[in-house]
Amino acid sequence: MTMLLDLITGYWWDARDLSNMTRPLYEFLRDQGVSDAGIFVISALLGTLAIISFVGAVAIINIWVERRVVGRMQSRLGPNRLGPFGLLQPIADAIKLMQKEVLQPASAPGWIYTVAPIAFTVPGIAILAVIPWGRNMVLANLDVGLLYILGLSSLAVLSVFMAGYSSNNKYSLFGAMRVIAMLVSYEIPIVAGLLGIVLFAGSMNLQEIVLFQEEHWAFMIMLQPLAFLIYFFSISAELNRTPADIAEAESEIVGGYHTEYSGMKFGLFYAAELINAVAVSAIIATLFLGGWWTYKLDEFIPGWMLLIGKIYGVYFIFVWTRGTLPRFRIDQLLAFAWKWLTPMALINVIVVAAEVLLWNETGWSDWFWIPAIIAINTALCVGLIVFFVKVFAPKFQRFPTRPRFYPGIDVPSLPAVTPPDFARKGGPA
Amino acid sequence: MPHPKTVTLSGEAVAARLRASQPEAVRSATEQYVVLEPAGMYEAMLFLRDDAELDGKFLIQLCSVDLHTRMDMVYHFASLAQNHMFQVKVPCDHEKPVVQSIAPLWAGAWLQEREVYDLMGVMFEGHPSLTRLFLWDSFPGHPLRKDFMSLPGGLKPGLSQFPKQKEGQTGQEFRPQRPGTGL
Amino acid sequence: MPVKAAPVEVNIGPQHPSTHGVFRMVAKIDGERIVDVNMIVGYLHRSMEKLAEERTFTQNIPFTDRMDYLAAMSGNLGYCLSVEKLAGVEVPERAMYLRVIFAELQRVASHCMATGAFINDCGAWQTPVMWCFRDRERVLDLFEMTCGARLTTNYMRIGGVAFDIPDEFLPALDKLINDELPKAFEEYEELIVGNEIIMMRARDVGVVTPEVAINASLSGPLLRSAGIAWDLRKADPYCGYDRFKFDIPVGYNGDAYDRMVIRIEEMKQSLRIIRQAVADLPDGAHKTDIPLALRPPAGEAYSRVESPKGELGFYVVSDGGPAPYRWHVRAPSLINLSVLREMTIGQTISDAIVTLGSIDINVGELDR
Amino acid sequence: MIEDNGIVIAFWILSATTIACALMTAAVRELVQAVLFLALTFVGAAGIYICLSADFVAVAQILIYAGAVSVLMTFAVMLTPAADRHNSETIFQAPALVLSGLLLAVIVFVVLDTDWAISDAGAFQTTAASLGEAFLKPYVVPFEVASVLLMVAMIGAIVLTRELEEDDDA
Repeated sequence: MTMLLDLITGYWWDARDLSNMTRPLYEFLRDQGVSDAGIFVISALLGTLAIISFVGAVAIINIWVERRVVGRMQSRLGPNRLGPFGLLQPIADAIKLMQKEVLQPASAPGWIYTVAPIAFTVPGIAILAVIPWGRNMVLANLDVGLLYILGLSSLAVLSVFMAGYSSNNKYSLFGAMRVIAMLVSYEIPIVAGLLGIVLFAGSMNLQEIVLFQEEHWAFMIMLQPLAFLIYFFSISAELNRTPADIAEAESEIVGGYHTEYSGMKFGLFYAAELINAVAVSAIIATLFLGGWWTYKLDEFIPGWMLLIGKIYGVYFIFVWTRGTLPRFRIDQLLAFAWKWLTPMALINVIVVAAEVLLWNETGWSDWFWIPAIIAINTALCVGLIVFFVKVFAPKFQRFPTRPRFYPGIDVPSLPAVTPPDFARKGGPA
Repeated sequence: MPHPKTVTLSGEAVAARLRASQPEAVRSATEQYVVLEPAGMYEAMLFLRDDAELDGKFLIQLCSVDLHTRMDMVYHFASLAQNHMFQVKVPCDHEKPVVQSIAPLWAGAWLQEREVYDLMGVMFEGHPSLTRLFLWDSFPGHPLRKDFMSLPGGLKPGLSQFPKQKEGQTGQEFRPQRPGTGL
Repeated sequence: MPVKAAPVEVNIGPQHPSTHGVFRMVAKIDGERIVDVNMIVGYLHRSMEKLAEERTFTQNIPFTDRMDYLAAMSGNLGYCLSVEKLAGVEVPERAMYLRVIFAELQRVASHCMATGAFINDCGAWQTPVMWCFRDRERVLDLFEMTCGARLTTNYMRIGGVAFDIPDEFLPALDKLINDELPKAFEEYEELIVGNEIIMMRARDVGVVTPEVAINASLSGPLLRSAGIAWDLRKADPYCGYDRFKFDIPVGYNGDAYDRMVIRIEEMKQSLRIIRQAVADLPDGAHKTDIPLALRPPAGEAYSRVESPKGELGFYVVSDGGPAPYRWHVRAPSLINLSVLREMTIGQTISDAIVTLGSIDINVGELDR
Repeated sequence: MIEDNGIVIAFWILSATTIACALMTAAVRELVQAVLFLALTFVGAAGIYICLSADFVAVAQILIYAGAVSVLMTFAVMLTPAADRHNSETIFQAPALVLSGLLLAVIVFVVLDTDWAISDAGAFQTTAASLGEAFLKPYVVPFEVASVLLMVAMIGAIVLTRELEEDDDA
């Protein structure tokens, strides 16, 4: 076993870390007399190409995954005609969308309308650039990777606003306004929730965060269960997925910001939604689930495969919530951000800061601190949620969920009322 | 105590009760229904609604019938608490049908009166917004009236004989069909 | 310095995912709040009341299918009862029981549809609607088995029902009402009744008080949600409903949530009625022979049934001819909308959609 | 060689974009479009920060200015009641022109007057950590004063926009 490992370690065919492949490339280019800067440019382009092709593949596959999984949840089959298990359905969809005529509202500001779907697609792709796929396998090892992710995800919301505003449609404008209101509210719990991770890892570099988890032999979700819940809910609000898909709320405002889009422009929105979901899943997998590192498992299975597995695990939860949950109303959603998630995230940050301080000052070993922190933070998570539910949960007038039953008719003799005032002034204006 | 099964109050009983307070309101009464004077119908309806015995708080439905010479507004009232119902009719002119609106008394009459106006052309005095309900505003005429689109050749609206019925047949020759037997 | 904006007019419908057909609400909105609602109906108006005056009494039965196409059996039943009352036709015992069975099955199917669509209006992404469709399809399979049609059944006849049930019907019905549907209702209860999001969305939304409910002639689950135990099957029993034991579920608050819960409970009560009806199903003819050329005596009759939407009444006037002289339908879908304005003003646009979904209108019946 | 050239090319592209977008911000008649151009300007400035290897400042620029501030501005524009959403002719045009001309003159003067010496301190390894140290050690008082100022501004905004009568939505 070890011999086999030694045999492949570090050579270009060692698929556990695809960055090994760059070494023969580097040597080949150096022999050809290309300067270091040229090699840098070429490898950066190759890495970008890899990310973009991954994104393309993901967009195609996820259409099938989402429709198929949701179909199963809805006790129907999902696409199953085209190709084996309907796998070619996304391609047929794409061809159909490309052939369709792109209609544009006549009075819409044209350039915003056109730019919006493109601007919506870019952040999802760009976020994937800083995700570490293996020990050396990261395209852009930014020191401020976490901030970069946050900044880009807020840009995506701006493009949603552009789409809604430029469509010159009331439903779209509603979607745009809702997106803006939601962004203003949910940015705070997202940032405050992720602060705990930064405090633990002592860095905003995603690779450093993964290495922290490896060093201390614990997934961040164990250390930060509350932050995980907060981030998961907040980001599903930013992603416009149920239970927070108020920006495109099909049953209320038809399609929200993309009501007026057709053809491949709509297709871009559709694909970008899936790409963003995968990008967010990748962030969650990296920050909370150990990224490419998984308890020695990454020595046998390539880390990037583990990461993709984790990404799809998280993505499945996104699809699951979408297939299951109804939608909040916008005021409830905003109240949830301000009254529940923000205080919870701030309390979490304070507790984490105290823990990190004690950890550094006492100098006791990890074998004491990691289980202690896991215990404290799990208790904090459960305790806070129970406390908030007990204290702040909405109180309804009366709360029976069962109707009364009468074996016969029972009508109290009610006083006569004059009809409400509306009837007097009613009718079309 | 409500009746176990809905009792249909006879028109005479309702008329007697109504005459006790408003002698002028009732024009005539039969076993099935009461006919009210159109002039004082609003007050009569108010009495029907608020009277403890009649207790017609629930307006089941209202509609109109075109009788060629006059229009009849037909109202069905019920008391849910006592579980009885009764029927009231208000006649009005055929050419210029106008009755008083009861929408200020029952919220449920609001849409139904608009429907009657739309399809029958009955005008309701005091209705908050008497506009067409189903048809568009410029629709010519009121389609449920019997004289809507007078038919040529002396034909009358309605069905005068059964389909496929020929001269000399009474219509009784047609028997119910039995599926699968060819009969 | 309060922020005030000029109200915006938004058309909800006639082409909108949540208006349950071609129904149109013109809402004046201040931000997300509704200031004023005006409803515009008639997109599906086919003037059935006029058409019926040119057709014989029997030929009018298919019209009643196409009114409330989600509850065709109830429409058939109500119309046939009114003509029978007018013409004095007696109905055999077996036909009465079959009518009860099919009307209650239809209630289950219609309430399934209403519940699923309502949760969909609350924002669930098609899943409840699909689940409810699954159970509705099982009921429609039985309709197809009996009368060959699934949606527009045209099953009831003046004097009975069109066909007797086939041999394989009762085992299939037994499987449905004792095994499949109770399991499905348990699923609904687990998923829907205790769901906090649905409670937040539907509690205290679209509230009607009992006084207003009676004043506005509301009926069906809308009236019962306001706390009034009024069900025509109890209050004015037709088709021998007084022989069956069942309870009227009644809500507390008169809000959208209560209506949904009442519908789920009513489906269970319907199964109870069907079980009793199947147990007592007598033998005999399924139909009285009446002349096809039915000429009821001159007169008028009003008869009403408890359709899934509410009180479905038929007012028939005959002049002794082969066709009704006048035929008026008391459509619960239309009359239940009387207080839509009052229910929605002051709510958000999302709540208006939920309110409309909880009223459970059917545009085919609304516009006729 | 190529490093230097690359930086120069990137600088010129970014500068051109930033200035063009800034000009468009002033030139476009529709306020929402102006805000969108402003967001692009912020993004261009962030690119220039990256050229200066100030990655923390660059990302913070995108997060706060392009992401949050421009969104807030759109929010404010959309909420403006009954206001004309287009830049119309006003009497303030002439003073604004004079003021911006003066500002330009000051900036040009400062640019020409400054002795642009190149620091030999070298780049920071991690700018984020250095910035954090700077905020919490030498500049802690200005930092806290700024946060207090923001707090006051927020409370003032809440007080100003609060309706006096009890609002029905909690």
